[in-house]
Amino acid sequence: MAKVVLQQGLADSFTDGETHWEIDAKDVRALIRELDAKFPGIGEQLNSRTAVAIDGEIFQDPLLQATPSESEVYFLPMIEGG
Amino acid sequence: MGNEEQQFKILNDSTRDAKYKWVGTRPVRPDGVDKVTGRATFGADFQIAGMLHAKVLRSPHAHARIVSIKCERALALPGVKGVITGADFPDISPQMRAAGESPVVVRDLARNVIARDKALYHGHAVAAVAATSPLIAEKAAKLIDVEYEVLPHVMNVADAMKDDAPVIHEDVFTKGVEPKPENPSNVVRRFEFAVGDCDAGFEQAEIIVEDNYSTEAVHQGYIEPHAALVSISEDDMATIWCSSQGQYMVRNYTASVCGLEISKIRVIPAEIGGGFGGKTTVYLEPLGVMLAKKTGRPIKLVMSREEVFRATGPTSGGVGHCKLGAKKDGTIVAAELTLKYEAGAFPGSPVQFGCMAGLAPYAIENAKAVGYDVVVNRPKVAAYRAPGAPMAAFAVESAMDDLAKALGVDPIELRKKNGSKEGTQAHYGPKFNRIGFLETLEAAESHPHWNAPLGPNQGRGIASGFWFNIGGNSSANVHINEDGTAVVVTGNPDIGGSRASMAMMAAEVLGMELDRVKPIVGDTSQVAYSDLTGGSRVTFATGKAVIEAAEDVVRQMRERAAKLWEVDVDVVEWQSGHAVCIAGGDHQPLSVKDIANSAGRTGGPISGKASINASGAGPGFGTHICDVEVDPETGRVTVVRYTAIQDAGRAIHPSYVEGQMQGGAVQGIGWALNEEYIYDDDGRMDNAGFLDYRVPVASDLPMIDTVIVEVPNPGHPFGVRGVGEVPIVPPLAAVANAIAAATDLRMTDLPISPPKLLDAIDSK
Amino acid sequence: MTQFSAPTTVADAVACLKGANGAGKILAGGTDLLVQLRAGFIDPSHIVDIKNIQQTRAVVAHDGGYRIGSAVSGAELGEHDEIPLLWPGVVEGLELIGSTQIQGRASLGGNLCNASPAADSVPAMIAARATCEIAGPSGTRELPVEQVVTAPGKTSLAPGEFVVSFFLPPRDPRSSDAYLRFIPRTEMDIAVVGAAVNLTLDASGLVSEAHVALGAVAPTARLVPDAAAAIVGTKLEDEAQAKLQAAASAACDPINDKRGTIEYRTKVAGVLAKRAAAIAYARAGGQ
Amino acid sequence: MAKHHITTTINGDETEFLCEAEQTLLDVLRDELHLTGSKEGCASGDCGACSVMVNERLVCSCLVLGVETAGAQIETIEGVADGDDLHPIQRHFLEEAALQCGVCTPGFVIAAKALLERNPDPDETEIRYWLAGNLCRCTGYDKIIKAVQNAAQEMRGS
Repeated sequence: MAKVVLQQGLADSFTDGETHWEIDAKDVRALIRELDAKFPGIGEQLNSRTAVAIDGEIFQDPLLQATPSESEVYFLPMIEGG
Repeated sequence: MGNEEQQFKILNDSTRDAKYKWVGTRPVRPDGVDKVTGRATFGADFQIAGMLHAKVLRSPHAHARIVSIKCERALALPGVKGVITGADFPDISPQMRAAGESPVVVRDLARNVIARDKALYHGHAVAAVAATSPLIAEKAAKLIDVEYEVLPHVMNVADAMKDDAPVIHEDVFTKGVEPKPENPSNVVRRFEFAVGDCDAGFEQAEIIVEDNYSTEAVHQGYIEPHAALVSISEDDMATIWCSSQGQYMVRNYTASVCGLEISKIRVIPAEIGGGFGGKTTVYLEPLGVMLAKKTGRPIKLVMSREEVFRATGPTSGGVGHCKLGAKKDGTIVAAELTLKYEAGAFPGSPVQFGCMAGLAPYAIENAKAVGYDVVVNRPKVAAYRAPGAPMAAFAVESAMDDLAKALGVDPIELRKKNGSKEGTQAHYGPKFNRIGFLETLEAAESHPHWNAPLGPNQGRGIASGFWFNIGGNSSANVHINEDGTAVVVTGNPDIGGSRASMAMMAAEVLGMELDRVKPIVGDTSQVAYSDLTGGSRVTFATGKAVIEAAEDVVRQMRERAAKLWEVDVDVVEWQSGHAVCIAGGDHQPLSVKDIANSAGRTGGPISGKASINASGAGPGFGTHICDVEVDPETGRVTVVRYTAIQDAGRAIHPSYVEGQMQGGAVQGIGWALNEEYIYDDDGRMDNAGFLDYRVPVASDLPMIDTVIVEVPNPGHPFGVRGVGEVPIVPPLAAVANAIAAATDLRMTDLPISPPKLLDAIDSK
Repeated sequence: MTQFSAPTTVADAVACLKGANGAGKILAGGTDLLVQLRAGFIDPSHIVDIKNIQQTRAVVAHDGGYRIGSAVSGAELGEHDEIPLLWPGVVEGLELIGSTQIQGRASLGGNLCNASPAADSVPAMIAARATCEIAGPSGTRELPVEQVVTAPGKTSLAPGEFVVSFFLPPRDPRSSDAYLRFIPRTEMDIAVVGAAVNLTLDASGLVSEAHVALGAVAPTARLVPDAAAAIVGTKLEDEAQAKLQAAASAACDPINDKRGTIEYRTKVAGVLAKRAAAIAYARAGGQ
Repeated sequence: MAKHHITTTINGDETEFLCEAEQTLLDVLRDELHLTGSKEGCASGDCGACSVMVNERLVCSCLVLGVETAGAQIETIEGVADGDDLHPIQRHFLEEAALQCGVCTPGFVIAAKALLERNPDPDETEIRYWLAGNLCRCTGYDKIIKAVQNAAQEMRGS
């Protein structure tokens, strides 16, 4: 089970404030599918070019990145830069 | 540390890692000679037979409905060949997002390129005219008759957030708040990032400091104004020569705005005369495409400096509030940061990055950052070096200084006690991997600058800063030429010496002499897609692509040698630029040249390529020490000594790492002391030139000392971390903290200009 | 289409200007004219380059003083053998205008006739009691420098007139001058406040004559007789300095703009006048 | 009135061009003569990217009219190197990494050369004030100052 954490802003809009889950999914795509099944509509939001931090490492716009059991997964805004 | 391997080091020429031939050395950059002799071709340097010169007509009002545009008088001027307005562009649905790296709303992008129904800021493009000379185009622009209905304007966050503020966009309803608003607003979105329970945290606190802060919009101030040349062939293929931070970005955005397929546009990158984030979007290129279509002639557009200031992205000004709560032992138990940033005329300030970056240097159990993205009648902001972070750090690092004072502890000690390290959970979510923040603090503490004596009216300040650094999409091709030299082609404009580091990394992998490796910035048809040059990603991410492509070439060369020797490839090793057979036998090592010579007979030309979405960019931290002297009778602040310390992970070319640190520090000093957008009561920019938009000049500054700390990034083969963004984050507070030390005055509003400081001194 | 002429005599220049019927512009160093041209603020029918007229380029001893051509640049004046020793304040005023590059072009006449209240060379010229020779359709006339500029952007020159040269009067020994300005950076800015002090000492080291002029604190650069009176008969003791500072501040009638506030300009004018006086005093040999 | 026919000497070569009265020397160099090494950063004399020498004076070519240069001796960045031999200032700019984007570099090279021809041993403050009219937004000036100091040392033969 990956530990999945959502930021408050998204949680307010989609999950009635809930921010923490444990989800069994092999990769980011599967994890987003699971979340979307629970909270319809959130999948589109999470798929629209967000960044995901998996165990501290930030991936810009990932889909197939593995989310191993016990990993910590955070959805973040895609980081831009100058 | 005993006999354990040292965890980090301070880079100097004697501590360079000897296992590398090129990494960590300081060769002359490959494009350097062209740049010192004037041969290098920048955006405005292209000419093409038959080209016309175009000039943009810009709104004289901050906010106005465009009632009508009449072009007859302009078109009647001899030499004028065509005029375009917003009506010449496709109307774009609000849902459309640009392809590529960031989810840009194409309709906003298009309407920033040229106004449609309303002009939203002083300088907003309203029409463009092409003529046979720049002088005629300029005269013609004045003959375009635009009727405006002037609307009330709103210039700053405080005014824009008022209930009765004039609304800039009727279709913007604040997102991220409950209940969902029923009326349109200038507040585009509320962001929140939190960990723990802030209220409970502040209850535990024994000492609390808090203050309000404000910063003014500042411009990137690149010396080269935007320029583009567009030519459209008979088969509707557009070629664009221009200076930008990303040729694919230009292609993609221009295609989206003009309603073209990406395959119909080829973008040839010019040398870029500075960007700092300001050239991460398009302004002129779509106008050029439409004028070229209309006139059937190539179109050249060059902005004046005034246009650069009035119409291109500065970064946000805004207001902030920071509250820190600590135990008497110095443990920070709660932090709250609120930021409200001007986005300019369209949504999209970097406030969320400010919320994330501001508190990132500290491990705080209960932390919350709230941000508001607010539209105002100013040019749409563009990225500027660590977008959003310097303003946030100004608040947090000023408050840290106040907290150290309130606690009676050394400001470095306070930062060390609370500093983020490996395993710290950032308030925006993830845990940090190996990072080098504490190491920069240790380097600061042991630097002679920190304990050097100060003169009268002088004070010393310290501040730290963070930037995420990013990876992303990058492509690279490495070709071995017939004579055994190599060409490295990447898709990233070289804005500060990246060709040197690309060639060095390729030469390192290939084991070749550096002067036999030629780096090229390819056009959009020569190498696959790459995200733009920005976010301190090129040396890291494009470097990774170059390393992979070079490794691909090494693999192929080993295979070719194996074929020539009739041995298994597994017994062929690559050593110092040679294929070496380790299975014995009479096989003389083969050089790249030897293998290249016989490439045709062993399977054809040798070429490696890599296209990757790089992850593992290591976060960057820096700590700056600043000494100022204050003239108590005039309020003038002189920076008398400055030291910038930063974890670079691994410096590929230390001189260019130092250059990033020095340049970022000086931009931050300008931001702190003198740079600002000044508007009159009608919302017109009053200082659109280098005379009154005061970037630092050589005589304003001391030498900027640098200390490169190397805590290698485990996510990169050589340990590289991005270095370009971090150095602009600490200076705002470093300067303010030094002024506080010199005057015992906490200046919370930037810029700390002489009138402001003198007023504070006299009111003390 | 704009015409261009580069006459070699004062008479030809006057004729060119007359032909332009008031729509002509004088070009000397060009450092203001070209910026205005480029920005579209002006659209002259005729540009008259006066740099080929010998009198506008010469620095010559004359009547015990010096006559300085109106097109002489800061760099040229700074390289002169005598002027920087006699009139260091005048030279530093002109040399403070812009960068090294601007120094190679910007002229004394242009700085005056551009009629900016913040012109750096003007307070020192006024404090120096300099006059200028003006040529025009009805001949030439000599006018004190402070009577040339009448308002921001406006001069008392009649259509067709232009400044040919300046005259710096004979210099008593034990005299000197100084000019200081305040700008936010160290270079490249327009003065927020400028202060010039020109003084002469008697044998005992007392100030026997003084002239104080301020720039950027009123519609035109102005003489401040009260400030001068505050130091005459003194050795710039603390009390005299304080009086000078107060008198200078009291003479200010500035505006708020992007470069400074009324309060700031008023305060700093006093500070700079005080500091400039101390420099001029030391240069004149005072102790 | 037709365009003005001007004859000058540019980098040692007699050069003729036609220009309008309003065209600046910078416009002429870039647009008429295709000498694009001099850059336009501001067109108001505030950035120094267009620095050239006219009759041995350092000036901003954006603040000189083309028509004014009849008979003048002009030196631009294109004339600083002697063929493939870089001027010591150019070489030290490369060795010190005194450029990042490089768009201000031609102006700095011209201005620094003018300084060292006049003062072979300037101190740091003199260098900084002499170059205050040349803006660089990339480097923070540090490495530029060092490059000029090193070039000065080499040129003095010490």
